[in-house]
Amino acid sequence: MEYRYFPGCTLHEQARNFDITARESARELDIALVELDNWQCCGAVFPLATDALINLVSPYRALASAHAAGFDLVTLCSGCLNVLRRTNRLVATDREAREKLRDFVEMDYAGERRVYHLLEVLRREVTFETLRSRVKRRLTGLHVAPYYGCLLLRPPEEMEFDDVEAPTVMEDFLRALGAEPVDYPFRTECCGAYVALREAKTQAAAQVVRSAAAAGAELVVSSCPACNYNLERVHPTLPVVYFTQLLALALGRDGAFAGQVPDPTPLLRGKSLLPEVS
Amino acid sequence: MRFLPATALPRWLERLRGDGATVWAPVDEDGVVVLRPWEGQPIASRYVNPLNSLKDVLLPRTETILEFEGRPTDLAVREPAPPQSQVVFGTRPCDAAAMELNDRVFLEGTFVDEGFRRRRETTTVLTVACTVAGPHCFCRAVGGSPTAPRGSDLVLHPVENGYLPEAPTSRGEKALRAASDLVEDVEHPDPREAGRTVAMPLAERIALDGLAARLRDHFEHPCWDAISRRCHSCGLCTFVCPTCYCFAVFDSLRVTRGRRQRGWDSCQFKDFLLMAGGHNPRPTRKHRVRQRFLHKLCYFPEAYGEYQCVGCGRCVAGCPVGLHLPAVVDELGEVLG
Amino acid sequence: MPRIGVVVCWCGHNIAGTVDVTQVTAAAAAMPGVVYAEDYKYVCSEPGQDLIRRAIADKRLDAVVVAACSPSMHEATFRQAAAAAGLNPYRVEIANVREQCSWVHRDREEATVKAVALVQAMVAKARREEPLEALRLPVTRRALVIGGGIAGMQAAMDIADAGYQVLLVEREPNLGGRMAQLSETFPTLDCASCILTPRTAEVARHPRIELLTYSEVREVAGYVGDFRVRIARKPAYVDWDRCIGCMLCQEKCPRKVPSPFERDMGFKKAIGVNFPQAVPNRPVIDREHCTYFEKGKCQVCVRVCPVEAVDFEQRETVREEAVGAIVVATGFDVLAPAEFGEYGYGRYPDVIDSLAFERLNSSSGPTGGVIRRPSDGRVPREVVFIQCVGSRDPDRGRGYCSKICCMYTAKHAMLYRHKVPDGQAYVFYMDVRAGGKGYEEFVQRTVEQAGALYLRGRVARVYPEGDRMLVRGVDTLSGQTVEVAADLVVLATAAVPRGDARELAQLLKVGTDAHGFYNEAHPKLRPVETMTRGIFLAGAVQAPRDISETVAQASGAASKVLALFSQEELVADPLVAVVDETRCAGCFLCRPVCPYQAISTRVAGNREVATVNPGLCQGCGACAVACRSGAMALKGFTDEQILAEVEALCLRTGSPG
Amino acid sequence: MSSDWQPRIVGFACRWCTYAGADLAGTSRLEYPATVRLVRVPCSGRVNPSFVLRAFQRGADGVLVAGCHPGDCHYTSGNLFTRRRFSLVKRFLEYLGLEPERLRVEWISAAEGQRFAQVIREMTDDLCRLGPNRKMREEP
Amino acid sequence: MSDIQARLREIARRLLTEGHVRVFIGFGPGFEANRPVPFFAADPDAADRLLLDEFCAAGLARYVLEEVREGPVGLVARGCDGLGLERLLADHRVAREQLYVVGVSCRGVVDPDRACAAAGEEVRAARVNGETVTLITPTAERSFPRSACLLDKCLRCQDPTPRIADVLLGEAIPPGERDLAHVDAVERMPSDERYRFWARQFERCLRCLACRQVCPACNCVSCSLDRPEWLERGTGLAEQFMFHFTRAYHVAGRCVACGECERACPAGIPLGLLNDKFMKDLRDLFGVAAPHRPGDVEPLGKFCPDDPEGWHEGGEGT
Repeated sequence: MEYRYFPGCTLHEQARNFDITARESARELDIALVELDNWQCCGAVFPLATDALINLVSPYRALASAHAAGFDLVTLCSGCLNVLRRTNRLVATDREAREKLRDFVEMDYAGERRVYHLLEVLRREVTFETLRSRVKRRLTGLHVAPYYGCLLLRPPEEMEFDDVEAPTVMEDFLRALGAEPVDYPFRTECCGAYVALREAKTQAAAQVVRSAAAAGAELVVSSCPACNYNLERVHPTLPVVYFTQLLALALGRDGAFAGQVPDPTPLLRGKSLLPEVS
Repeated sequence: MRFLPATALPRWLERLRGDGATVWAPVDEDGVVVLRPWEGQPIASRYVNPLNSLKDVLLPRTETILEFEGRPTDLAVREPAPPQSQVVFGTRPCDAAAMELNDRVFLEGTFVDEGFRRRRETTTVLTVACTVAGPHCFCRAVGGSPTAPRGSDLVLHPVENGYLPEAPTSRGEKALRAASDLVEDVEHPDPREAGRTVAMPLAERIALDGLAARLRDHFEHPCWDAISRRCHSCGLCTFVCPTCYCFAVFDSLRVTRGRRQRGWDSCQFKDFLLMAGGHNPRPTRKHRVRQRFLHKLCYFPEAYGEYQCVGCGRCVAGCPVGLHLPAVVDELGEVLG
Repeated sequence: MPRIGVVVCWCGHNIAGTVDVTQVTAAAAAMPGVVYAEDYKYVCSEPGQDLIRRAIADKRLDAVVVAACSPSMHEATFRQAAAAAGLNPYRVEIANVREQCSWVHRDREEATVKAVALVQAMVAKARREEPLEALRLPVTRRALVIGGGIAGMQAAMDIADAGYQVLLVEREPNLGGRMAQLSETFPTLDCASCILTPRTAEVARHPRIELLTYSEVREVAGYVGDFRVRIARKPAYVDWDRCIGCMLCQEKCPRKVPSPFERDMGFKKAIGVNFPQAVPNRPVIDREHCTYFEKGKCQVCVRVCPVEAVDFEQRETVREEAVGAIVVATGFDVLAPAEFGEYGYGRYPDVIDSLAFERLNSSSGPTGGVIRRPSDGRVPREVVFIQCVGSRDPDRGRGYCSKICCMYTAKHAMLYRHKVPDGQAYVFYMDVRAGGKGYEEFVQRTVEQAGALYLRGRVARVYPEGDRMLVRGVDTLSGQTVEVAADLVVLATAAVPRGDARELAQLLKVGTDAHGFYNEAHPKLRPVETMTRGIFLAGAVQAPRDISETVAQASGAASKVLALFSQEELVADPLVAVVDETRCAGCFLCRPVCPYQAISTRVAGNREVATVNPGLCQGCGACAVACRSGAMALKGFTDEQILAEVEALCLRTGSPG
Repeated sequence: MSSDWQPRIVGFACRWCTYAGADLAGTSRLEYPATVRLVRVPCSGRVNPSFVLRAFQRGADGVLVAGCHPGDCHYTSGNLFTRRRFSLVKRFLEYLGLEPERLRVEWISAAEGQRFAQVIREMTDDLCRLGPNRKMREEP
Repeated sequence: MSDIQARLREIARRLLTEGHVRVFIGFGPGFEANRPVPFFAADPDAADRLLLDEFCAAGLARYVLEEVREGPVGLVARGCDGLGLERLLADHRVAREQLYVVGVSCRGVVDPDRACAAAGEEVRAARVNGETVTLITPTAERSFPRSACLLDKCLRCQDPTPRIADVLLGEAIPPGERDLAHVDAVERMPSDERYRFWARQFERCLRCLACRQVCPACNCVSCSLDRPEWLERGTGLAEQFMFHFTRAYHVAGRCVACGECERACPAGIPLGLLNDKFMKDLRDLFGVAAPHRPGDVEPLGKFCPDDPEGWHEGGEGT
């Protein structure tokens, strides 16, 4: 199983730990994640304007170069997945857009490639049964609230990631690691995204975290740097981590939790889930 | 030796057309050389033989026999106007020979075919001899030759930028007189000699002698099954063949008037012999294919003393599945020994 | 050559005013095959028709062409006149020289030339016609009604009352259908079982209705007047003839099973009936939940049954019946809202659908008519009704409006207020559709008297908060997002076709729409018929509809059946397609274009060839064009006839002589 | 074109809709050129494309194929097959060299008497401009 | 081709010996070099005369119609034959179990006349490899572009490998979409010039019916054009148009573009240009693949509620 890996900007900056734990886990599960050469920012938001093809030049180039290399694409951040997958679909279905992008980027591509999220690779290729057998340290007793947010699921007819109202992939993932997923109604509500960042309006994020806490969650896990940032700031004690950090931890690797606020390490040490510092 | 320069050809044909004759000449239509009534188009020269032969001129694909109008009780019947005189330039010796075979059928014997006779007597055949044989030619195997004068009124032997006309008949002589001022006198070895040395590989491989007799008592021989098995029952071989002359008579009715017409028919069509009531004496390909080749190689020789084939090679080139006279003669040779 | 007579009508001056009828008659006389040509002032009149009859007799005519008004006016008249004189009616053709000639053209010379051409065309067609006999199809004066709900029962009653035999097939062990599950009915709030059960008894007792409950239609062959239907009777494992209906077996049976009739909120026994007043009042054993069939033990019912009616060896029996007409009244189902994760149906017990709320209301329901929450049985202080769950939602549900939910939700709010006087009902709606008689007034009463709070807006999410359900929605009229803490949430889910509606439609060769509702022959003019002659529709099988419309439609369907049975024998138009088997290659390019599936396979000698069922074929002719070899001919409109018409119409020298 | 020459139009009209529409034009006493002559067929689905070529062969200058509007077909799908068949055949006849105006395919319901008359007027004007049809036609 | 030819013979021999098939259809040596002819091996020894080289031009699909009468038939099938068989199966003229199909991927068949013209001398053998064709003549071995050597139908072929083979010799080559640009060229002509073009072609037509008899889509038991009311026997221009219009319309949506009609026509009429026009419009209007992959129902045997009305966008040169 080899893929071209599209990390996305934040995974080289603020979300370094998301990137590192993902690579470690992939290596552990012998999934070859070869970083795409000279990729650029995916644009973070799929433009809704009709003639905004210029914004899709970067995702188009990423897809075309993965195609040139002959491999499908894998990405982690839900924002990147949303942009890449919707660009891929547009190129496959809209002849005019395809030709304009091809002429501009001068690379041939017509939507032949697939764009996967690492969770989808785990579900389809690795399968959660195999993942369960590869876990070295089971995260027993850890109550985790899976948080999907918007961009993984919506718009459903384009993303086709999971059931848009009642997704299960993160729950299955957590169970495979031995953790106990917490069911709370706000796992698919929006975290406030850029509105929260710009105008510090945090009620949306607060509602999510409050609902998770009320449902007994000790930890929130998500797959989007923007969501993590928003969710971390609205609750004093409930830590928010990336799903790959738990995955690395469960596979016996370092969870790269250093420097997070609120800090998940006391909770994990309390449940003797952290590797003993020799 | 008389010599007609190539450049004089159009003027000569224009004169022949001038005194009321329809002049046919080979023209290149989308890559296919076809005999067409000539009105000055460029005349093709690089061809083996045209798609349609003299048969198309003397026994047209569709010919009106008579016209009628009115009610069944008082019917006005008109014969069509007698055909104009015709001059056909560009046929090959094999097509000219073919017409003589057809003359035996349509003009000798108890019944003379009026339509054919009228056309035959008013048609002048200006044959262009062959300097090189086509890949499928085998006229020599059936008694013909690239320069044979048989059936032609005039044989034009092509030489360096011109022709050496030879006039076996008075009609040919008369036609040549129309170009008397264009004809020059020139020294040249007898062009017919060249005809004997033209390479014709196919002809060597066809052994026809004695075949007619041997075929008479092999009507039920199983080889006919194998031979006919690849035939698709289309009518291509019969329609391109200059000696196949079968035709059907049919009426074209338009409520109160109509025409009785005659047109080509093919013994290879499934319903060629379908009779009223549904009986068909030749229902399968075996019957039909055997009939065609026995007619050419056995019945016609018995009736007229020579094979009904002039070796023009059109069936060899045309048949989509390679079921043609040389192949059948070859397979019969192997089987009948 | 057939002897043809041409009669040119003056139609007073309507035709003669613009068309020179004498010249047309003269031209007709000169046409090949015409042995008699006459013109007359009013051919459709009695003396006019006499003229035709005399001409047929005197001139021994084989065909008649009448140049007059449009065939839609008097084709039938002239054909009957000819038939009276012994001429085959289908050898009479009409040249339309009035509506399509004299009335629409001014120039006399042009109109006359066109009239001659039109006559020429009809003469050409007449010369190529052969006599056609109207098809006489036998009529089995017995009707099959599929579905024992209110629609099926009404149709069965109407047909039986008219004196004909009816076979009523119902899949459930008892009659009643969807209506049996309802508590009260809008707008009169009279109790459903009070008006339903007497009707079921009437049907069960009716001398001319044969009741086949717990049975399903497995196969339908044949055509109008002569359908061959195979009906399977599922094993009830109880011999209903011996059983006296004492229901001891149901009482003593130890096995409690969630009852689909009660929307899984109530329980039934492994043996028994769906509800107390069920007709026929006979129990069946639910094989999947009977301990004997699972482990081979128990047999309590066998021991308690006073008449030894329990018979575990019973097998499915299939019988073949001949019927002349079929009424489909299989009703509808409600959408399983599990596809709508946002409402939490199936995850939170206090989120139920409207049908379940009906059962809560029903005195024979699981809570004896007291509205209780499924989670803890408490009487709910606040109930939220959510409308259009799956309806008017083309993306994830159905695009259409289910028509009855606005009314039954208003009813539910009204009933809730009667049973819980201090309770508060909220209704999230988009538009209230109350178009029936007294419907709007009913809804107004619900708002004014029952105090139901109608919030115009959609619900985004329903989720638990403590022991209550928080309903997050929006009130578009005030523009605010609204959050209602409710004890019970009721979803008004979309009305959808039965799960197996498509299979039955294929059996019956009846078309369905994109959702699976059956297609009526014409939405406005033939709402109770289908494209397949002899098969009729009643009730919600055709589209969501309430009880009063259903009953009206059931009587409509019954009247169609009675019209069919009133004829001596079915006269079918002979203008149907026929296959020339000597030319048919068996390629069946014709079959997919037939809207009536009238083309099937027949073995002729060692070959499979096409054959046309004259009962099903309606003579559209699509197959005659799809057939490349010309083996398929449409009688009355054969290729030869139409080509002759075209040729006659193109003749430039239309002049006679 | 000599002023008194009139084009000859052969029309194939489905009896349920277009033929009834033509009758309506009659009962409403509308006026249209006497150039069209209708062949009554049960459904536009009965019109074999080769009928159209036969009309041109025998000297028609224009052909009209008309039936019910899609969705209104008395036999539900007849006109839907007509739509596919004549979508192809119209383009094919033009591909063989026929002028586009010579073949028209229209949906004319039983209530559209006006439209029927209008279509005939338009066709007649077009064909008067084009003149008699020489193509694919047998000698007179 | 030689090792594939050997394996073909071995399969044919086994099928005939074990009685799986009554006859194995393939190619055998013709009277003239480089013109193999369809060959019917009826016994195991005859299997050794089976031949498969770059000159096997004829289509074999039509033969099964006649041959299956006495029993199961084996045959070698290239892409075009495979499509022909699919056509006969879709038209219920033969049953799949009556056929044993030995599939071969074909890279193109050489036209002997074109090859001789290109090489300038007699051609002994040929090898088709990718974009070039190597012609082996008595004096040399030179390679030429495909367009100079191959049959027209092979130059436009998009289906080298049959899809219904029981066994496939050599690896499969995926099918492609046909390029129908040659139809645009005719469409662009003004209508009068287009009419003269077609009148000239049809004037040459002998009505020998070869195009009908070799076509797998024209598999009727009796042809409607044999009936006088549809088509008279005369060869006037009106009848010629009626014949070619009706034949092209009857195969519209059913033609599998095997190209046999064009190859068989003695008068060199570009029949492909007629069939491809229908194919182009079926593709543009109704999304039917070009060439048509026979399914259970032909494109003209079905409809979509929102089918476009193709007669509007008609008009000059579209």
